[in-house]
Amino acid sequence: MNPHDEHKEGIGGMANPGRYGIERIAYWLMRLTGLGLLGYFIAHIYETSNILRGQVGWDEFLDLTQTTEGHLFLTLVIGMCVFHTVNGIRVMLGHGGIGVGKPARPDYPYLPASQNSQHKIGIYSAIVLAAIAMVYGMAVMFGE
Amino acid sequence: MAQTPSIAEEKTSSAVSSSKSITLRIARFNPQKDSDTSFMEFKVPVEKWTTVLEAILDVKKHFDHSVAVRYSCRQATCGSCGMVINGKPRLACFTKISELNSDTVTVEPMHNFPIIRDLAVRFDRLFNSHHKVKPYLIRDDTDVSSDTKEILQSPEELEQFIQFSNCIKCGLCNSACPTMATDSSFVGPQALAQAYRYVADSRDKGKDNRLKIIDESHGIWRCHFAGSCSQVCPKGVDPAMGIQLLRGYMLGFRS
Amino acid sequence: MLRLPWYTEWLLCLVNKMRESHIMKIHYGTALAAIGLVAVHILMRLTQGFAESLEYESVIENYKFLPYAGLLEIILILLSIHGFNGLRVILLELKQGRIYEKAVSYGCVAAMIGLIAYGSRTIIMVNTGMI
Amino acid sequence: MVSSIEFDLIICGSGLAGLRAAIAAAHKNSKIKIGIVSKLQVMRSHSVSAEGGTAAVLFEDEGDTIESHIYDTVKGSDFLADQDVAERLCMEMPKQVYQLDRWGMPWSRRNDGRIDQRAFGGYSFPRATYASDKVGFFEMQTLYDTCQKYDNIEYLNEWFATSIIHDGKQFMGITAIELSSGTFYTIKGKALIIATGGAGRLYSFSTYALSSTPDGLDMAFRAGMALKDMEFVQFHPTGILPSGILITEGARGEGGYLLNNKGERFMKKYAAGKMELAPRDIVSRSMMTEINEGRGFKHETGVDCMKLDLRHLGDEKIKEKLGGIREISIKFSGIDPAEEILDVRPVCHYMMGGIHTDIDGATELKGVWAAGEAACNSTHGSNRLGANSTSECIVWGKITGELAVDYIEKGIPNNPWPHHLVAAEEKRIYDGIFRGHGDANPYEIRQELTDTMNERAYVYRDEKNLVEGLKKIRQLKEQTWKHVDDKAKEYNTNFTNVMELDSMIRTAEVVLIGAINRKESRGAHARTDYTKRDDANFLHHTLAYYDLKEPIMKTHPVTITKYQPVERKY
Ligand SMILES: Cc1cc2nc3c(=O)[nH]c(=O)nc-3n(C[C@H](O)[C@H](O)[C@H](O)COP(=O)(O)OP(=O)(O)OC[C@H]3O[C@@H](n4cnc5c(N)ncnc54)[C@H](O)[C@@H]3O)c2cc1C
Ligand code: HEM
Ligand code: SF4
Ligand code: F3S
Ligand code: FES
Repeated sequence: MNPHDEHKEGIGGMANPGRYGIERIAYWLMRLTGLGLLGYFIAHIYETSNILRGQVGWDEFLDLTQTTEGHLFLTLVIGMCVFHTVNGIRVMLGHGGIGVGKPARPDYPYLPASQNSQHKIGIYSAIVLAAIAMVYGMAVMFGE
Repeated sequence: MAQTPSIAEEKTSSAVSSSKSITLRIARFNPQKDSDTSFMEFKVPVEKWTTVLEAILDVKKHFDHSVAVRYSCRQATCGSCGMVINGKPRLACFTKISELNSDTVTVEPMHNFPIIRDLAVRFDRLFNSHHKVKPYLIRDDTDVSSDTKEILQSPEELEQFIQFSNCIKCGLCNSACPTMATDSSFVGPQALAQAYRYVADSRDKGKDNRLKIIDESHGIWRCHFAGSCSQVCPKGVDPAMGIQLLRGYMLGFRS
Repeated sequence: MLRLPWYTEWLLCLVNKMRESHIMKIHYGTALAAIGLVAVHILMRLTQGFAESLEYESVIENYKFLPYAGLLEIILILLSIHGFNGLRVILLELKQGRIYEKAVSYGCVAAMIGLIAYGSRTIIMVNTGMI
Repeated sequence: MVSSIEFDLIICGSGLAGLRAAIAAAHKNSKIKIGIVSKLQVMRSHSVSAEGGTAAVLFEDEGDTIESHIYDTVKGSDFLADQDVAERLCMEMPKQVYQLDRWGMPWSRRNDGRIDQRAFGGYSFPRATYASDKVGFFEMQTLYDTCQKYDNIEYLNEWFATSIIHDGKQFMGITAIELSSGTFYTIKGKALIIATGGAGRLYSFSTYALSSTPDGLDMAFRAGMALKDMEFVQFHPTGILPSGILITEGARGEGGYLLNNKGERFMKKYAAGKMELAPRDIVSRSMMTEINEGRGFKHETGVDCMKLDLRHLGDEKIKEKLGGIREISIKFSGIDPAEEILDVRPVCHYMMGGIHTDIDGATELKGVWAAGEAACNSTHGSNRLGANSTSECIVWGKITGELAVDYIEKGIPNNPWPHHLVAAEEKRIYDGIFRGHGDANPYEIRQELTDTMNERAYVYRDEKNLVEGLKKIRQLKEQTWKHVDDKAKEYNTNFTNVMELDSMIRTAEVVLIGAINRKESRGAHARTDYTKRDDANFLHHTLAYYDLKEPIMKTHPVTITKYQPVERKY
């Protein structure tokens, strides 16, 4: 089919950080972190299943992950987890209609009440908390 | 009697002094003929109040009669002229060249709508989605008899939905929405905002009916509160708010 | 090869009939519940000291502590549901079509059940001392 | 073979009148197939631009009367209205306002929950029912949305109707081009309602949508129906500069002042009783007199203008009741009406004239009705009062919709289809226009035409200018503009633009000839060489019939029931 038939913007248009502000960044960070966490979760289940291989098998596998790369990866997972959780709470509140503003006569120039500072603060906090958690995680893992 | 001078004459006589010109890049594409979009460039004179639509019509008038573009009211009430201007969905008649702060203005057809030709896109899907959410008052006594009076409604009750009533069906929101960018079955912010408009009307009794309609796999749940719809809406409708409030009913936060 | 448990068919049928709002309520519910439980899970690791908690002995010990194993099982179920439903949502929005959408739904439910089954196997086997 | 589709009822035009007719018909009989043919997407019709109000008597308990609405309308018309028609309008309207309410119209409300009304020009009671200052937009939305309830309405979005097909006795169908594909169609039907709106784009300074060209009027004209009272063109006092977009009369209804360069509310000289809320023809003339006598302003574009002061209304009231014009003036003119004074000038706003119909909206051709601004059932005579037009659209939309269904239900003789007429129409538009040749730029011809109308047939008129104007139009007609450079089929607006121009030239001629013939001043038609109303010679309607060379002009009597013409003073 001719791509112009539908003229959908596609995945590229979905990301689009420049045009639609921090809300759009939160949107795709949420997606990426969700997918990332799912990936990690599956890997984690597999990782723990190595316990069934007994002490040797477990230690063997543990050695594979206790590397600098492994720790960096875990740091990332911590960041993803914190962002996804905090932003997830924000999103759930929003989806429930909380903090999205009240309907009112709009006056030109129209500033959409749903794109308000509460939610922006929520997004920034998610990012900042994720960053803090990552630093803390690094301190724990590399600090030994 | 002193006749009034021609307005057109006066316009041209003053235009010379103050006008500057910009480059207008228009996306050209006819799916029946061309294999891909190309851009044509035109130098057009602009005043501080010249709108993008006026610039396009200037091109159509003087340089190339064949530019396909939809327009009518030229005052941001009919919803015809949505297009992507310098990368963002906007109304051409409601965007002044001067506010774009750029010597080059690029106009493209709206995303997420099939192209008919050049800047004109098909709206069938938007109209169908709008139709689907039953955008009318649902109640038993919609017909009047000789002694019918109004259904009382306080200004506060009116305030609950009037903002969503401002929708001109321009489709900019659907063009900006990230879900729409890949999901061609999504009902979209335009229709969802209209579902809310009627649900929130104190005269309406069709809430459950409508909530059921949008509760499907490509319904309201495909909105992730990205908010782009509200950011581009030229009429202050704020579909993102309407959608979340609607979902509030479904999650039991509101009744 | 992993064999799907007998209740798969039944679950698929249920999922097929569910309203999207029910699914999404479950999505939010699982997320909310997971917040608390995952916090406990991680805190327990941290209180034991991160490196020590990963020692073979301590891991086995943890698994054999029934409440903790239960916690792990619940987290496993909640996050599998949440995660694979999230994946389903993303895939559903990426591309449309009857067959594709069916495949996505069933695929995600199947993967979810598969992961739960696989994770449960570890928990049960360690907990009952089958290693 | 020409592609062909079929409906029972064809409604051409999807403004307030067209949509109201569709609902009336669909509601009356859910079996008949209704097709709404519109050259725009249905909900984009010009009616969305109506701002100020819809007139109806709602507060009889507070002193308003239907009788007063009728008399205001007749007096406003300078006694050229058919009084039985005006009566029908005023009697029917209250019910229609409540009907819209029940369909979801977001009328503005009083604190007690009742529908609010505001003052409007020429009325002796505040009876313009409003919804902020977007009345037409909300009405269109309400009607379009209500249409969604009916499964027997089909929407032919962006179909350009080109001609009416009949066998001399009764209506048979229309021809139209589907814009998106460029396909030429015949649409067969048993009945037709023409609701193609006004022709205000005949003037370059105009409040109308760019699509408001007379192609619908011209279609009926060519099919043998008469155009009535076309010389009466309404100039609204307050078109904002430089765009010409309307600043609603509601702005004055809410208390706005018109000022001259001495800072005076000059209306006290011309209509002391009503001041800024005198009927539009009077206010527009007063403004032009002030300008002509040197008490106007110059806008930065060099155009003469007057000032409209809303500052004393305060920011909150402006936001609440005039939000739309606030948006328009901030955006398009860079002026916040709460802080600065607006530059305004009389602007082409309404066509009192249109397709000649009787009180039921029936035209002279069996099976064809006309409603809304395209029709002239003579409600408005020589000057329409503000807020009476949307009312007219709604009332006659309903009436014609129902009558057309009655007509269809009675059964229509199955006469042979006049193939030759379709062939002739195809030849006219494809050989005559699409494949035409020449080097005159049709867009420039259109500009010249509208400039000429602005210059020669504006608020004040005289013999010399009108005759000059007519000469100029005929010169333009002779030039070689009948060609379409865009050869593609799909979405060819170049083609429709040239067809629009074709209809504009013919209609402009009718306007000018009517104006030349009417040697008196009445309502919106103000001649500086015949400054008095002349009931002895001109208390009649003008009719124009199509002929190859030039229109054939006739007259038609005015229906007077209760109110004998008296001098019109405010
Ligand atoms: C700026 C402005 C403000 C106004 N405000 C008020 C007000 O406050 N109160 C009031 O009472 N009145 C007002 N009026 C007048 C009123 O809006 C119009 O008279 C009325 O809307 C006309 O409606 P209509 O249904 O007759 O036609 P329109 O709304 O003009 O619609 C015409 C229809 O015909 C279709 N059409 C035309 N030609 C063709 C063709 N060849 N083939 C197919 N379709 C065709 C068009 O697509 C369109 O759908 C205002 C007018 C203007 C210009
Ligand atoms: C424990 C805290 C968590 C919370 C509060 C949470 C919350 C949410 C919420 C509210 C959404 C919906 C977003 C939307 O519809 O816009 C979501 C989506 C998602 N979640 Fe979680 N989640 C959590 C943990 C996880 C974990 C651990 C995983 C991985 C297994 C995960 C995987 C996903 C995926 C894949 C999505 C879909 C992405 C999207 O739609 O944007 N989540 N989460
Ligand atoms: S909600 Fe706003 S952007 Fe979307 S169609 Fe309506 S007016 Fe346009
Ligand atoms: S942009 Fe799309 S995701 Fe939701 S908030 Fe608006 S509909
Ligand atoms: S032309 Fe009507 S919205 Fe732009």
